[in-house]
Amino acid sequence: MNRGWSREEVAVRAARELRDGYYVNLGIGQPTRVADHVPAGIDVVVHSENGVLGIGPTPSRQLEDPDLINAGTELVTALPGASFVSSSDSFAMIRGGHIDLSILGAMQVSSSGDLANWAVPGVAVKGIGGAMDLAVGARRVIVVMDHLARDGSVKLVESCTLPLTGRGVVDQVITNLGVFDIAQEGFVLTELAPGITVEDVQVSTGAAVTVRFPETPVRGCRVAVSESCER
Amino acid sequence: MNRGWSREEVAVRAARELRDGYYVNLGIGQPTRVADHVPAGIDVVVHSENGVLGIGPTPSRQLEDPDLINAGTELVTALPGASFVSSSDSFAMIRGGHIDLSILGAMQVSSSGDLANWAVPGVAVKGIGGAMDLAVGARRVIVVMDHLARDGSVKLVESCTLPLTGRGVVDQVITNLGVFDIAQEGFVLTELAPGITVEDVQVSTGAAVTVRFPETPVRGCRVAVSESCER
Amino acid sequence: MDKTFDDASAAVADLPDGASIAVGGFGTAGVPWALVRAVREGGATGLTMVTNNCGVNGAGLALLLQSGRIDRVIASYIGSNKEFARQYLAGEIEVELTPQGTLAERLRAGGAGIAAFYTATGVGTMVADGGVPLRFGPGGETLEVSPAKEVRRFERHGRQQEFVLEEAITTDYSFVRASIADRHGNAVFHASARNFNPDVAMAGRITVVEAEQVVDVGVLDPDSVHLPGIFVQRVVEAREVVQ
Amino acid sequence: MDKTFDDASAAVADLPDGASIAVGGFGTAGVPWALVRAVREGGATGLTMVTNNCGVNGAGLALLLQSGRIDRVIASYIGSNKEFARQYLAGEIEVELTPQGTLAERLRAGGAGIAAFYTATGVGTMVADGGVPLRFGPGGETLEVSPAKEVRRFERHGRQQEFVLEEAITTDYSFVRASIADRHGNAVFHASARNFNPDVAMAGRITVVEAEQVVDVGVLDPDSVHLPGIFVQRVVEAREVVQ
Repeated sequence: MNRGWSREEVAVRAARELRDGYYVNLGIGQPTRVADHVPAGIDVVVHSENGVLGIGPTPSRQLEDPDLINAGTELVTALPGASFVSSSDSFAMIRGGHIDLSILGAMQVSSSGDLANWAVPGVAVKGIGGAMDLAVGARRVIVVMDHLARDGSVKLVESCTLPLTGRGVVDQVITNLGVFDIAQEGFVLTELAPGITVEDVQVSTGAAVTVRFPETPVRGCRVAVSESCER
Repeated sequence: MNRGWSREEVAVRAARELRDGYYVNLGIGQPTRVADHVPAGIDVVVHSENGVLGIGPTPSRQLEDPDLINAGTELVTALPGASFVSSSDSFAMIRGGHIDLSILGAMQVSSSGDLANWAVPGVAVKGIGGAMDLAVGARRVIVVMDHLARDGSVKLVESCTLPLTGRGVVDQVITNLGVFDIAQEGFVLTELAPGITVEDVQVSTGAAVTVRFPETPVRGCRVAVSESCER
Repeated sequence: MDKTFDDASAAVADLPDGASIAVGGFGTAGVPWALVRAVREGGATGLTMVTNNCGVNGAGLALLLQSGRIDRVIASYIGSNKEFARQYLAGEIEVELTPQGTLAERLRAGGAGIAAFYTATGVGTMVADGGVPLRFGPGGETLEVSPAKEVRRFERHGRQQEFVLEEAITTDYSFVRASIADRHGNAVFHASARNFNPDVAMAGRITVVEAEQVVDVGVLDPDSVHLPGIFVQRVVEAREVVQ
Repeated sequence: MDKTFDDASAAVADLPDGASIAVGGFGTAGVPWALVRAVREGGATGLTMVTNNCGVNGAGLALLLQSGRIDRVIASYIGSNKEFARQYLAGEIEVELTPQGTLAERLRAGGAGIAAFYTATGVGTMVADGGVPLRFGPGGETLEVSPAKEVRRFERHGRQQEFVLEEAITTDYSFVRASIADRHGNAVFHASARNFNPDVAMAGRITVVEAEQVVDVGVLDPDSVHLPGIFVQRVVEAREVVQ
């Protein structure tokens, strides 16, 4: 499980998918950490479902405002250019297709881009929250997650066995083992984490994996937590 | 046509239907003038479709603001407690049933409360504007109009011949001849303008008129433009 | 026109058993603590709550749950609210889980006179296809599940897409927490404490605003009112936030 | 991030023939005069306009009508706009007359990802039953009328009522007039000049804001932004109002 990229390295790798001018929504937990690794020269606006557009870093003790939190109920700050809106307006941004990129966690992703991340039968449900809205509404959806579940079961599957959050909604998956596009032919491995082989990926994946590394090594540089990557 | 109440007296009579705390929308033209006759001690908030809640009187030359107009595109003022909203929010007030009373003009009103006030076949259409929204959305709809059309034809009818603005939406009609409730049995005459007889009303109305004057003369005082009426 | 009440208890004194109440707030921001507490101190029971997350552990709506006053909840998230999860799984309450955006839109629709709307959120999931447990039995078995909803194709941005029909929500009461309100009920929120509050306010037949500060009419800038007073029937000052 | 353009012409230079454009404004308040003028000075034709009243006599959109650049209008009101009425009755343009609240809601729905919604407005009228003339022939005969729409019963506030299905509107471009905008496109309106502008902004794939004043990011109070920059792609300063 700890092979390949660390969770922080996955966040760094996901941050390289950000483009200048993007409005992005970062899911609760690991996706939220992507904000800590925005590459230099890239200006993005971070949206939170609870009505904040333009989230900034965690405040210092003196700047804490109990009324200023993100969807994970963590205290945050607002950057210059921020705006506060109601929940219906906030979800109008999501559902109306105005969010360029949503980065979410997942329990399972299928080879046709189905996403399951809200319920496990027999286990106490955590609720739906904004996940279904983001899955369908955002222009592009990237899932960041461990390649295998804690119990060792596969999470990249032919067909989800867990209740769906959205159907055919995921565009890309970034796990500790590598980067996968969801394409016509299913999972397309485009990049491997250091020390990981195609075979490693195949045995840990519950569906066929097509391998198609980019000919030009645009993403070929090594991902490191502390350095951002030249394009 | 000039029998009974003048147009201004009709506006005064309509103003007596206002209750303290009402949110009201006054249609373009004669209904707008009802605002000039709000009885003493009655506090109402006047709404305009173009996104003004809390319209005040016409401004003096120095206070004119080209950005502050009513739905009739007349320059207005905003009273203390006013708020400005978008068109969708403004119509949420109307359509969501938050407007207590809408006072509208009409071409025809039927004995079942159908309202026709937006189109005459063969005559250039003026458009729909907010009339259909107000007709259906306001909790109470009062029509103020001349009892007969300019060509002498009846406007209170069994069944509208003109295209409808709303079906079964009118609660009360105030004309130069008197005041009519729309009830189960159709038009119910509850009050006569001075000098007008029940027969005058009946010959000018295209539907049966039930007469039911209130036993206690709550509305029995003479309507005068310059004096408000004790309840 | 003065919509102010002496205190939160007076503002909810007529709340009957079985009432439906939409409640603003997300996490601990913008929660109408005083009104919720007043309901707890009052006697009303058999309540239906419409709320994003039904309070946090040991505070707000979680206390109403604890005292057994809630029969039914429409919410998007249970999260780490242990009492909410326990009552749901033990079959003590009925829960209608709704995507968060659909919940906000259903409340706004209720307030705006829209009976129902088609959204893409939930298509291809149990939200549209039915099967989300509404009520469990005492043994943990599912007694009732959400029904299948109508799914229909519409063109959007030149592309055919499926949408599911969701119905509006209106409530008997709505509870709102604002930063400042005037005596007409015009209200202003601060930062992310706005959240569901304006949507909730529109959906209620009797909307009660508790504000940190109540000011005279004319103090608020008409361009900066977040919630116009037309959506508000009662106002109460609740300066301290006692969760 | 800087969404500003040098002037209105630069901001609409890529507008193609046949584009659809939603335009804010009501009467003479909040009308994006500079952008409309830039379209007139540009070459685009065969346009579809979504607008409450299609300009006033001899100004704004009425001038675009006059120069024969508009094929189709979705509007609520013709009123005393003589050129609009003339072209409609002469069959030079197609007009879809829509109740004003339905028009605003259709634009908001388009921007909010709602495909369609049920409203009571228009039930029992030609708006729901069909028959509103869309296009007249040269001899004044009606060539095409609006279709009948689906009517369905829903319960609202405990009462069964009929509602008509209305579809959302999205457009290729949207034109907005604001009082102040920053370089991210966050905008603030003044008084009744807000009107359709926020709704229009949400519905456009490319939304252009002309503002009386463009300010740096950070100047506007986040609690007081009426139109968040996420709905805005281009910003241009248009200080003078030249109708």
